[in-house]
Amino acid sequence: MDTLKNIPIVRKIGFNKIVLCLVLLIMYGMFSILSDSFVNYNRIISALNYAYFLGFLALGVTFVIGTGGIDFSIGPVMFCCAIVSGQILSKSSLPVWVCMIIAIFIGVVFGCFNGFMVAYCKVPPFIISMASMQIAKGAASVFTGAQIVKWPMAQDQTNGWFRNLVKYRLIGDTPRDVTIIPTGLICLIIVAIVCAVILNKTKTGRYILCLGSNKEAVRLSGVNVKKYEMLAYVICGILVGIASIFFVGAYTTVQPGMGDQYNNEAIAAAVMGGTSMAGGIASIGGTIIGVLIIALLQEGILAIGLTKDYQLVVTGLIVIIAVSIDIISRRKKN
Amino acid sequence: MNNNSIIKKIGMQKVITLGILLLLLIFFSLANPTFRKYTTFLSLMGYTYYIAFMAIGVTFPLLTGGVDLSVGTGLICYALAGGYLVVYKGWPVWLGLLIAVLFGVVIGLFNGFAVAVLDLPPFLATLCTCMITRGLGSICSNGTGVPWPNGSAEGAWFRNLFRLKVGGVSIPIGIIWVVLAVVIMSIVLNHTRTGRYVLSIGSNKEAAKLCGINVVRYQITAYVISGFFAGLAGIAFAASFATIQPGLGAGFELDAIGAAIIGGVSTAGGYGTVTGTILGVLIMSLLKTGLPYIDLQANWQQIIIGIVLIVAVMIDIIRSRRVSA
Amino acid sequence: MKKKLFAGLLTVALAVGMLTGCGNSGSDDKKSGSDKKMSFEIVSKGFQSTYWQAVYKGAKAKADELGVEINMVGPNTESDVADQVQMLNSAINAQPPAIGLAALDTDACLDGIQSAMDANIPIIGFDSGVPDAPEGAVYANAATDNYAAGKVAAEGMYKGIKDKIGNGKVRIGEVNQDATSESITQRGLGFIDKMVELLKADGYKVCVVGNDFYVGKAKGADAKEADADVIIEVAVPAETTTSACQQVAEPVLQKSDTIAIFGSNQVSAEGIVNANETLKVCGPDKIVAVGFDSGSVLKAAVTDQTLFGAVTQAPVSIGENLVQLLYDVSNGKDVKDVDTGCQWYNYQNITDEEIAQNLYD
Amino acid sequence: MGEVILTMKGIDKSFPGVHALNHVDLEIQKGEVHALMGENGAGKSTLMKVLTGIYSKDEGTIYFEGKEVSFSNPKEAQTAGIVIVHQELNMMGHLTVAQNIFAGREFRKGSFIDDQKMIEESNKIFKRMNINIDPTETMSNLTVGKQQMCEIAKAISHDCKVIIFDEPSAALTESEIQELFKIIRDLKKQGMGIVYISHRMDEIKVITDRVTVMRDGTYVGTIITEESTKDDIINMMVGRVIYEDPKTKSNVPKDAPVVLKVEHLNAGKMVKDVSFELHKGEILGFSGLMGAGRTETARALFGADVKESGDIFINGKKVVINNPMDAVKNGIGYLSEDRKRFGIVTGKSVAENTTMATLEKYCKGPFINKKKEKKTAKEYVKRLATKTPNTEQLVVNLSGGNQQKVVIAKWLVRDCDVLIFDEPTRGIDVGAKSEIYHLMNELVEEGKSIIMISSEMTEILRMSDRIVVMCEGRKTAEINIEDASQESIMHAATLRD
Repeated sequence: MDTLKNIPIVRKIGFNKIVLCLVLLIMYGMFSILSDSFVNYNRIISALNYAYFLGFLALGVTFVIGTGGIDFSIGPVMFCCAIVSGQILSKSSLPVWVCMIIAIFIGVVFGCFNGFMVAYCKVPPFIISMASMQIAKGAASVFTGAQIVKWPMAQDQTNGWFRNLVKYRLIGDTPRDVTIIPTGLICLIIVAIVCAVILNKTKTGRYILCLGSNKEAVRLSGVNVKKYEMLAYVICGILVGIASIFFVGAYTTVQPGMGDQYNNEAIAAAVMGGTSMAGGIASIGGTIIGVLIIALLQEGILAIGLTKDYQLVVTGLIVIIAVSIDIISRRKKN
Repeated sequence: MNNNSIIKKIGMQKVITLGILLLLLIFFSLANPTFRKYTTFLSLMGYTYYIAFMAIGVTFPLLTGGVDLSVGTGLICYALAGGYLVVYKGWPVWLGLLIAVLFGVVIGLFNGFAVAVLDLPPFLATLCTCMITRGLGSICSNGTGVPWPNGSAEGAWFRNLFRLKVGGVSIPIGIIWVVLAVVIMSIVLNHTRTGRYVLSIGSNKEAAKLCGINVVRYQITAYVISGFFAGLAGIAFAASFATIQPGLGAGFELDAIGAAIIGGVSTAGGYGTVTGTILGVLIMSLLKTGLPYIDLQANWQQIIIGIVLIVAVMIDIIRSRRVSA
Repeated sequence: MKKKLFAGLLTVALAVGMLTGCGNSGSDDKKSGSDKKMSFEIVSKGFQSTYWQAVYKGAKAKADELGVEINMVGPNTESDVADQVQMLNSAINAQPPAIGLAALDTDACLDGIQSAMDANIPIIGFDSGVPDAPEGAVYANAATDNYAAGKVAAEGMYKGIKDKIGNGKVRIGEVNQDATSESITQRGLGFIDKMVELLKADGYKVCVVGNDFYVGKAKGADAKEADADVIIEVAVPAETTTSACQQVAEPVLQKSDTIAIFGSNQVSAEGIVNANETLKVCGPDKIVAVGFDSGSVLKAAVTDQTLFGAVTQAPVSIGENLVQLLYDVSNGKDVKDVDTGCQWYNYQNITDEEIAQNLYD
Repeated sequence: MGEVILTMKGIDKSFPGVHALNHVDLEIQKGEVHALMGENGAGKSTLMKVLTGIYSKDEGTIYFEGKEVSFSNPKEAQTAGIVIVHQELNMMGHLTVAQNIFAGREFRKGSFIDDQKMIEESNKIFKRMNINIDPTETMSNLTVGKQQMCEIAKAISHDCKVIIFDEPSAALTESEIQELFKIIRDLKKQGMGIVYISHRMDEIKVITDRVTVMRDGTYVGTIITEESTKDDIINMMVGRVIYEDPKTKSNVPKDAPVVLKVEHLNAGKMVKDVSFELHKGEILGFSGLMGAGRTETARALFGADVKESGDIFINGKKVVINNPMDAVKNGIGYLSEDRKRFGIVTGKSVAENTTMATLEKYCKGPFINKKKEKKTAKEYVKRLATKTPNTEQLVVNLSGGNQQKVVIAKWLVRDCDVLIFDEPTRGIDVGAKSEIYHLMNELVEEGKSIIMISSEMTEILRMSDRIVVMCEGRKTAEINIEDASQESIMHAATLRD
């Protein structure tokens, strides 16, 4: 095992990530055996549908966890972004791209608020995100009068184009011969690469991870830690805003008062991928693999005729086991 | 300065909380005359019971410097499991109640094991059990809602545990259980080794270990207490609202944790009281019942509760900053 | 140490395998039995109320009779639109001969419906069906006309409150679980519109207050709140739960001018019954409460006259008709919509066989 | 002397990659104070942790009162009568003094804790120790010294036969140390065996009867204190002779320009009206006892803590320093006393730590030029002779001295004109120590100026050009090195109002 670990490529990618990929493959194999209809291009498309918005959420929360913080408000905030901007879209004649920017802007507002309260007012991140979760839910609901909000369909002449961000329907020889191209995956990968670059190659990312590891030492190095801590939440806010666009791109409608469960899944994906809850260690690649595992799990569990409940149980168990193994192996090392 | 010492003894945070509580009461009573009715008080109590049990329980993990996010989905899960056995399998009600509490204890043990033995961050471990119990609840009941016996049905007696009908008047005797729980857990916290060690662990875990305190055991105990009370909360919830639907409960834990924090439990652990927690609970449930009476649409409640939470924490932070300066 | 890591992760994989494996054999014996059996996918709105269990019971019985398999899934709560979309997609990917669908939100399901059309899988709507579905996607519906069902409730209630109106301002409450799902909003609006119509016919001035959505959509209620004879107050909770419904029902029930209240589905009606447990304001000569659907709580409440009456759909018949339609459509037969109807029931006729067969626990 | 109460024979303990204890022997008699000495990392603490059951031993035997024993946790050791007073304070700040003293073995009435009895017992112990502490006071409200006394009270309250003091004096004022010695002598009279771990040679001479010296996890030897000199012990500890000659003359010209001037600095209780000047090319030593306010002065000056008033001039120009960012901008660097908490970012690499304060220099736009960063890191690893396999090594895996070098490199890269070295050699072995001294001398020759806070008198006398002495938050003396002596500094350090 140790020799395997020392192969340059394995070292470069990280052993843990390779194991996670293996788990992903094993799961795929297992579901293929358990369900006759699982090996199917459309299954992948529909699993990916779920992976897009979850992916952006998880990427966002990865930055926050990197600082040693936590954000429990991402799910409801994502819904709030989608609801408010969707309402504006349907009530005004603004083009859809403006509303997409508004969605991201609302995400940034919440990110700024959370970040400001955590970095400057020193409120524990857990509590402030609890509060902003309530506020996001309530605000979205008040804004629309507790109404469901619908984004335009793909057929919509003027505004439907934004759905091509999520998936592009390539029509072949006959109108029924449709191939779906997962454009959302491309977007997710591009954003993930950008995130990876920010986290690993820029000053911002460096300081975010360093302050997650030892905030006081970074502060005494003359670094504006408050700014960078807040920045992590703002980045998270941007990604939550983007997530909201991909959510409505896949599911069209959003209801106020919802979104809690996506917090848990996004955090679970990030942690599964090797991001440490204590801060300082974060992996974008790992987060993406974690998201894919959850997405595959949810599609697979549906495919074998079970309810989402099983997915929740299994996801919870996987995270507990993955993190325990990580902790035990690190304890052995020291 | 006799006055000051009394305040000091009770704790400033509690005095403030009590003040806010009274202000809210006066405000709602003035704003809407129907709020002053006895029946409103009864329904206020209905919301208080389950939040109170949850919050009393979750105080203990919070005091160890941890947290238990699984109480909300947990209580629904336990009530579903117990109710399913009673309603669909014909088990006697008392056994169903027992199962609900036992289930809570088992999940509490699991949490404690994950936190104390596996050394997982409490956030993460209980986040996972939050997901797991949410799933398990539905699985236990095959995805159906469970209507606990009520009205004149056989087994509906258990609802009298919380609301006894004498003649035409309902008496909220659930208060007795809540008060009893507060008194017992206050004694446990302040006058027994369990409570002392829970506080010690929250204050300085390493030091506690070096004093020869079995840290693992008492950490697990804290989570078991939390699970046990989540089980009781499940029963209280079933008694107040009869029908339990799967998929609920996410977000309930925030009411409980928020109540504890408003009541002065330190999020870092080591400091807090059960009586403070119960004051926080009353504020939470008062907001929940009171706000609809002043003709606020339900969605405003969430915003207001969010703001109240922020204000409570800010007061705490400013206060502790002043103390340390 | 890395060995352990690897071993551990394998354990996870195994755990997954076992859980899913066991679950599979436990839930539906899809794998066992002959593979030649036809297997239909049914996507419902959830299982949380016993109503859906009754639908399932009907469907299952019919499926056994026809010798086909059904796999019925539904999201955890009736608000999880995204979950339902995933379930629909998954159902389509299983490539069944036909799919039954009760859409929480048609727009959200459109993509799925489109892919079903692309894959030539016919869809049969049930419960509230798939309103406004694209042409040619939904072959038939086994559905309740919810707007009409709301009207039935209004007519039933009006009988009980007719005498109480006219002496000063009175209030009629309505608790709707949400303002978003098609079936609830249709029922709610059907009730309001019919009630307004009845009241106006008797010469009263009516106004609708409360939730903006229902206020905006209600027809004909043109009076101002100040000079209306009858106020219809619509309450919508923050969550689709009994406790949240109870929370918003209480203030309405406590208002001194309230004479009647309507809960437009099982959850909200149970919320009203629960609220009444403490308040004790509903019943003969008190507030006229009307529910919807059944279940043990509502049945008991109707029997002891806490509820003046309720409207029941025919869930068992919905289930049966659904499977019949699925079976027919996949055998190439022409299918037509089936209106499964709804009935008014109260303490007098609750035991009638015609009614009782549609009531469930 | 007295009869032997505790014998440890051939104790062996390995951690992954480290042979922490290599067949170590130790023998304690009744009624003696036995010093355990050795450099940091020599294995003293590990040995004591093996003794008290915190670590399990790989080999060897322990005899206590003639019987072979083996403790699997501290509680078992306590019950048997072996108690340790830890170096780091192990208190539960939210609990009261009495609750802390009896933590883990509360008196009970039935299943309830008998707090009243605990308070009474605590009072009895304090009376015996002849100190005045209120047992109902919350622990975190006490001064560090009093907290230490509570720790000792806790040890005494166990009906113990062997007490281990692990660097007890580190946090105490002079008078508190005297009190401690009184207590120790008292315990000695009662026939207890006392193990005393300390680095302070003066104390060893005063209080102990015998000295056992360890080096690199091995047993070097045991000598009788009275019959040996300081140099003997040092030689045993380091295995080579090191002469630490005090500096006799400052090399700083009298007219050297003032680079930093602090006037009337006030910050909390620990910094009261402190003023001083720092000249170019000078090492300004800050001496005083623990808790004299030196670190607090440095932190306030650096902007790490809030200051109430005071002016700071850099090169004659008044500057505003409200936070570390301002300080760094003005060319001040701060090397904290607590390296682990305030110095290094443990989970990050040597290169990342090296460029922590200067990252913008290594950035093209928002991107970090890792090649350039690595080059600089390598350069400083070479210059400071930091022992690390490569610049990607995580700092947490380096030894204390090398960690300190990484922190110094961070400020050297920043090219600060004024460097504050707060206990730069604490927890660092002798070899690395002299390297750091050498480096400091090199820096002042280059024209940098250094403020050096140190609790070690020899260090102050060896390195400083001028010495500021503080006591209880005030500056009590400013002494030129030519006039400085241990006595004069000590006098100023205990000059209270």
